[in-house]
Amino acid sequence: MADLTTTLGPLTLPNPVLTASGCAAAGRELHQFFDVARLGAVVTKSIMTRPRSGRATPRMAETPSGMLNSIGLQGPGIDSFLEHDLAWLAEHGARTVVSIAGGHTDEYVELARRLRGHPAVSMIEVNISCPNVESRGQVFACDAIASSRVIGAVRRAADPGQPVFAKLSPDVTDITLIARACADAGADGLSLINTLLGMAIDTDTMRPVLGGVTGGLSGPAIRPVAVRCVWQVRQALPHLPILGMGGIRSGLDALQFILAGASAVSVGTAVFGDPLAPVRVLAELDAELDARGFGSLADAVGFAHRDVAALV
Amino acid sequence: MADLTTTLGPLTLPNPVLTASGCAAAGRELHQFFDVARLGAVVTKSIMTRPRSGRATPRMAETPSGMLNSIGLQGPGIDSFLEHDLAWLAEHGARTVVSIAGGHTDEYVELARRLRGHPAVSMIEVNISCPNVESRGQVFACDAIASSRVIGAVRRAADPGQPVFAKLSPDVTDITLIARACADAGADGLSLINTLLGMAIDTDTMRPVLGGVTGGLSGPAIRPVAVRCVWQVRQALPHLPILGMGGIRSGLDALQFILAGASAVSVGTAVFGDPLAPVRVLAELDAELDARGFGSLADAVGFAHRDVAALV
Amino acid sequence: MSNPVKETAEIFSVQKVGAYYQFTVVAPGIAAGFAPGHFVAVAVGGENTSMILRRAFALLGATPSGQFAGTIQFVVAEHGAGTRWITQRRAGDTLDIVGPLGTPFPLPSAPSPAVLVGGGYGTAPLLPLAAGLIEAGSAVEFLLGAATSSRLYGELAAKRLAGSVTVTTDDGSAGEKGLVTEALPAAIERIGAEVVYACGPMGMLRAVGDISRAHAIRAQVAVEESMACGIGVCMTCVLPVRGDDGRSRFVRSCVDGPVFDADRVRWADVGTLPPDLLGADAMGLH
Amino acid sequence: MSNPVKETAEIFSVQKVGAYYQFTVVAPGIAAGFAPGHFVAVAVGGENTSMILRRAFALLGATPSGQFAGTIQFVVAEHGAGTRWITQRRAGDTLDIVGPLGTPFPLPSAPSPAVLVGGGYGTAPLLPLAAGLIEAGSAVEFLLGAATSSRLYGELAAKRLAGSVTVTTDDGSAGEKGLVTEALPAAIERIGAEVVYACGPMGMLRAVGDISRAHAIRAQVAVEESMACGIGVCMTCVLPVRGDDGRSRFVRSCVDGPVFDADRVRWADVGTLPPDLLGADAMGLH
Ligand SMILES: Cc1cc2nc3c(=O)[nH]c(=O)nc-3n(C[C@H](O)[C@H](O)[C@H](O)COP(=O)(O)OP(=O)(O)OC[C@H]3O[C@@H](n4cnc5c(N)ncnc54)[C@H](O)[C@@H]3O)c2cc1C
Ligand SMILES: Cc1cc2nc3c(=O)[nH]c(=O)nc-3n(C[C@H](O)[C@H](O)[C@H](O)COP(=O)(O)OP(=O)(O)OC[C@H]3O[C@@H](n4cnc5c(N)ncnc54)[C@H](O)[C@@H]3O)c2cc1C
Ligand SMILES: Cc1cc2nc3c(=O)[nH]c(=O)nc-3n(C[C@H](O)[C@H](O)[C@H](O)COP(=O)(O)O)c2cc1C
Ligand SMILES: Cc1cc2nc3c(=O)[nH]c(=O)nc-3n(C[C@H](O)[C@H](O)[C@H](O)COP(=O)(O)O)c2cc1C
Ligand code: FES
Ligand code: FES
Repeated sequence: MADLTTTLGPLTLPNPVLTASGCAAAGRELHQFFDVARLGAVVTKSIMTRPRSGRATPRMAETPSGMLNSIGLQGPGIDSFLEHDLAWLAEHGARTVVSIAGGHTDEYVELARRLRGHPAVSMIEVNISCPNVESRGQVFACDAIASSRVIGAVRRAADPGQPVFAKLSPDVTDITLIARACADAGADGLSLINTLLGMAIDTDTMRPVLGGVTGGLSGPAIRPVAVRCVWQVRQALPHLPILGMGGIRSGLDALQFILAGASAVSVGTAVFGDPLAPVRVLAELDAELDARGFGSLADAVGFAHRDVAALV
Repeated sequence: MADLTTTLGPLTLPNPVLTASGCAAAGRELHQFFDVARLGAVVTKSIMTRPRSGRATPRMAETPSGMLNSIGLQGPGIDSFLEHDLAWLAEHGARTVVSIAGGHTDEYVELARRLRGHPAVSMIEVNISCPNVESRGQVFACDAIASSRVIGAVRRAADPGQPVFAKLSPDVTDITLIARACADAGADGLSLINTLLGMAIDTDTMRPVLGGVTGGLSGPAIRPVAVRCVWQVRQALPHLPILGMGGIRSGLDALQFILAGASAVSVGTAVFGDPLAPVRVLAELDAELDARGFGSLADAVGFAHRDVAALV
Repeated sequence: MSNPVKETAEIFSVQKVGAYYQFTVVAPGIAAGFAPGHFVAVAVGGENTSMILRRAFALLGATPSGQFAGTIQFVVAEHGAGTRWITQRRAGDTLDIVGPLGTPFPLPSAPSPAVLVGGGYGTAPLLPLAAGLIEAGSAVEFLLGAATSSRLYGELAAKRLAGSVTVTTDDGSAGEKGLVTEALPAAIERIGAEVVYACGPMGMLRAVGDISRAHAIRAQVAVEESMACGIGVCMTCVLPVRGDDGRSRFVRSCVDGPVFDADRVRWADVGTLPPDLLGADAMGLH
Repeated sequence: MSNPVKETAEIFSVQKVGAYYQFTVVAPGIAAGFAPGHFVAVAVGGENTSMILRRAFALLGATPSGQFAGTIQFVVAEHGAGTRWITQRRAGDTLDIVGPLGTPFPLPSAPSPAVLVGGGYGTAPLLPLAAGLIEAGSAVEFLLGAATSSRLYGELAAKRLAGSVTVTTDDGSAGEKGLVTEALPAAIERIGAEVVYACGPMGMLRAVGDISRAHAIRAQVAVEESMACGIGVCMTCVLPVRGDDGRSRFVRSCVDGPVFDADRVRWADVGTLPPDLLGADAMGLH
């Protein structure tokens, strides 16, 4: 049995399979199917300072091997999150990665401060792939300067014991530029990738399906883009820890991300098709590592880069 | 029966369904299955000035509802193309859109010059989504300035009777910026979209599947991204003609692109699954337009934008 | 709410009933937790499918394990690619099912006359409800409606349970011509209804709510909203609902529903973002 | 090369033969154009599948339309998800097939003794070839090899056609222990072979080419390279091949192959970009 422990910067996790923000709420619902404390960690839905309604429905559309969502970051706000969700997670012994989102840099800072000293908080994932009010709706993650400003501010404000990961959008010309900017700003690692911006038109109503017109594309359809992003960032920043996600549904899918350079993976949309996906992926990944003679998960991280000349 | 004629700028086509560059070679092979002159036009494989071997195999990997290719623009060069392929197309009465590609702006200009005055050439599609030697491998289409330089030069050099369309890559932070730059440089229209950069790792060899390491992702998996790009560019440049493509496999898929703002569509990867896809999509689109009471294809172009407030 | 389970359920039988397909599948775990109003989420397309999301179906009933392993029943109307795939399954095939899901119909504490309004296949979950109500001493009257006779469901079963059944079809091909809700006021008055239960298209549920309110009685309605997960983690299935505190919120119909008090649902605002909704102000910022 | 067609072919029969599945399907259009060495491209996964590309299979044979509609035969080895789907089809199901594809085996102008070397299911296309050669007066000897006995194919059919058949298995579980190519030199000398035909794994084909060259005779070999389209439009199936003009090019194995003169294929360079290849210099630029 391979040693599945992994590290995300200073944080050590018992295994490399986590949930994906927005696909597991705060763990309570999945706990009906399996003990969420069995996972490397639970990544929570991006939380903001104040309650947020989210967008009008329809909020989803199924696409070939994928789906579009335009939730619009619905959430109860940090107060309710700390009181109910974080408390529940702590009670159930689940390692927790809290995803935070904001419209302004100072909103992110306030969230980071509110999380300081919380024993149940193992790590902070900074969702900078959401619309940035300051640059007329452009997402932070599409702009190296805006990204580094947020990450730097969060790193300074956050509990030093809590690693800060920047979650990047793939919808950029060169993801390694954004990655480097976040690393330089103090990010302890990167979560790759958030959804791709997409859209579907209902050929009966002949209007956009989603209330929000465009939405985030996720699921197996985007996996090749996600693996490419992990590969490119690993090539550019070989020592920066990566939490990889995007269409993972099996142990072999997860192994692709590990070989590309991810030290851990998140399982998101696959949960909708199989509520037990996270623990199934963990078991399958364990078996696939054994079958290939890896003594530990760590040995497999970035293994596909061996003797591949650094690419132009 | 809806009037299927459509226009791509100054060019009028009998119907809106074309092949996609690189998915129909120069029409000869598909002609075994259906008369290629029945299509709106045949878009040929991107041709360059000199013969080009293309990349090492493996050059393909199947992905969920999609595929990756790393052909690397294999082709015989413009001389052989003019002598054999263009001649064959002219002989068989097929309207032809010649796709051109280059490493430098002057290579594009030379190709445009070679095509001047050719009766069989209805239009030029400028593939600026290929690696640009000048900016160390970055693709032209990811850089508004490089894109507008190429498009401007091609527009000036090309036969005034041949519309020049710029084919854009979706792998950019804001595709409307590149679109505007190309329009300002004189592009008669835009071909949206080329493939997404992706990658797959073989979990047995534990190395990249593709000889070229990364490749272009195409097929139904990328359709939501393609429709979003057509929608955004239509919103930003409502009067610029758009040739839409990306995962089209049925009449309803094509209708989504038309409603989003495309005046014509290209059917690419679907040909591999069904060599008759282009003529089948044409017949299905015709029936879907009738079923919705559209008197003409033109009436449906951009119909999904009606009473949708211009978005932020 | 009992814990939902994921089961590989063998199809025991598939019967064509009018325009619908009635499935009986062996699913002891789900059957054990069943209550009228629960639904299940069924995976579609089989191995290597491009359809990655489950489809939801209200439970028609369940027979707990006894001499044989427990079974559940649901009714499938072909709508799109996923339901079409399900209708092509045969006895002996297996289905991957998660359930029981959602919050079931609340039952009255004391016997109280009830009118049950089923639209199309919407009658399915009302049948086990009626059985429970009758067993608890409540008088039950059924109203069954559909666009046309082939899209009616459960008339016979309803008759066997509740004696009087009023049938309406929009095109008059069966029963009275007209909307099922047109027969509701008379039915309420006839049995002195204290509660109305309904399941069917959203428009019908809204009308049931209005009419019930006009008669100062509650209406418990089972809604349908597009669902990606069905288990409460994705937030795609929300409806604008007035809370006990009077404040309106986007509420998950897959866990807090699908059964809602019709009065609480802001029917006119479904598909919009009402500005007074909790947290709507935060959206303005972006 | 006759025009390929796309046919919806009903499966007449599926027979398990060792580790393989032998399909007979009704496909009159494809059967009419068949010649040994042709292959077909079969769609997999059915409606709404996530597998969008066809899988290629060499034709085992074809019976042109006569009293009954023409049929074709091919042999499927389960490899990955697509071939697994095919092996789960049953008689009466239909398959969407395009063919006949590729350039078939070139037949000698005059009768000439030939050795036919089949690796695993690679024997399949050699059987109709042998029949044609024998009919044209050529003496034929078969060499059949496989990793293990269950992965051999066509021993009986080969014996019926050509009398003497030499069988080898890497693990010795059938026939002589060792590689099939080890038996080739003796076979060539035994019948004074003037040509060798082969189909099987690429490594085996390379060895057949080397041994044939050592005996100054030609080897026509049917290769396998990953194919996205199978009809010559995508350029994914290329191999580095020396042209008549001595210059090497990337050549499409789906239209200019799958049968090649082994001498022309630059086996050592498969999967690489040889710098002397036509147009390789242009790649350096990028
Ligand atoms: C709580 C609940 C109970 C239901 N009970 C029944 C029942 O008993 N019998 C029955 O036949 N149908 C029932 N439905 C509707 C059924 O789930 C949809 O018809 C089905 O999901 C459509 O899937 P499709 O693949 O046929 O259509 P597609 O249009 O291909 O579906 C594409 C996606 O949109 C979703 N979707 C599309 N239409 C609907 C819809 N009307 N409601 C919900 N999701 C939709 C699908 O789930 C899928 O994710 C119920 C729905 C809900 C939410
Ligand atoms: C000209 C030709 C003739 C062939 N004849 C036969 C035959 O008679 N019987 C038989 O069982 N198989 C034959 N094969 C191999 C067969 O096509 C592959 O085993 C099959 O495509 C693998 O698909 P899969 O879905 O099982 O595997 P997957 O790994 O899921 O396939 C994924 C993708 O890669 C391609 N691919 C994977 N492996 C191969 C391979 N070895 N060769 C070609 N493409 C591959 C598939 O076509 C598919 O597009 C032939 C291949 C070629 C090119
Ligand atoms: C319904 C839904 C809601 C999501 N919400 C969030 C979110 O709140 N914050 C975030 O960073 N990512 C969010 N994501 C993105 C996922 O965390 C993940 O990055 C992406 O979906 C790719 O992984 P997957 O294909 O496994 O889902 C959401 C995805 C989905 C499908
Ligand atoms: C095998 C292959 C080769 C391609 N070659 C080219 C090319 O030479 N020039 C080009 O502009 N686009 C090329 N493309 C991109 C297609 O023209 C098209 O833009 C893209 O594949 C999306 O459409 P589709 O999903 O219908 O294939 C190629 C695509 C594939 C799959
Ligand atoms: S369907 Fe996912 S929360 Fe209700
Ligand atoms: S497989 Fe497409 S060209 Fe050969």
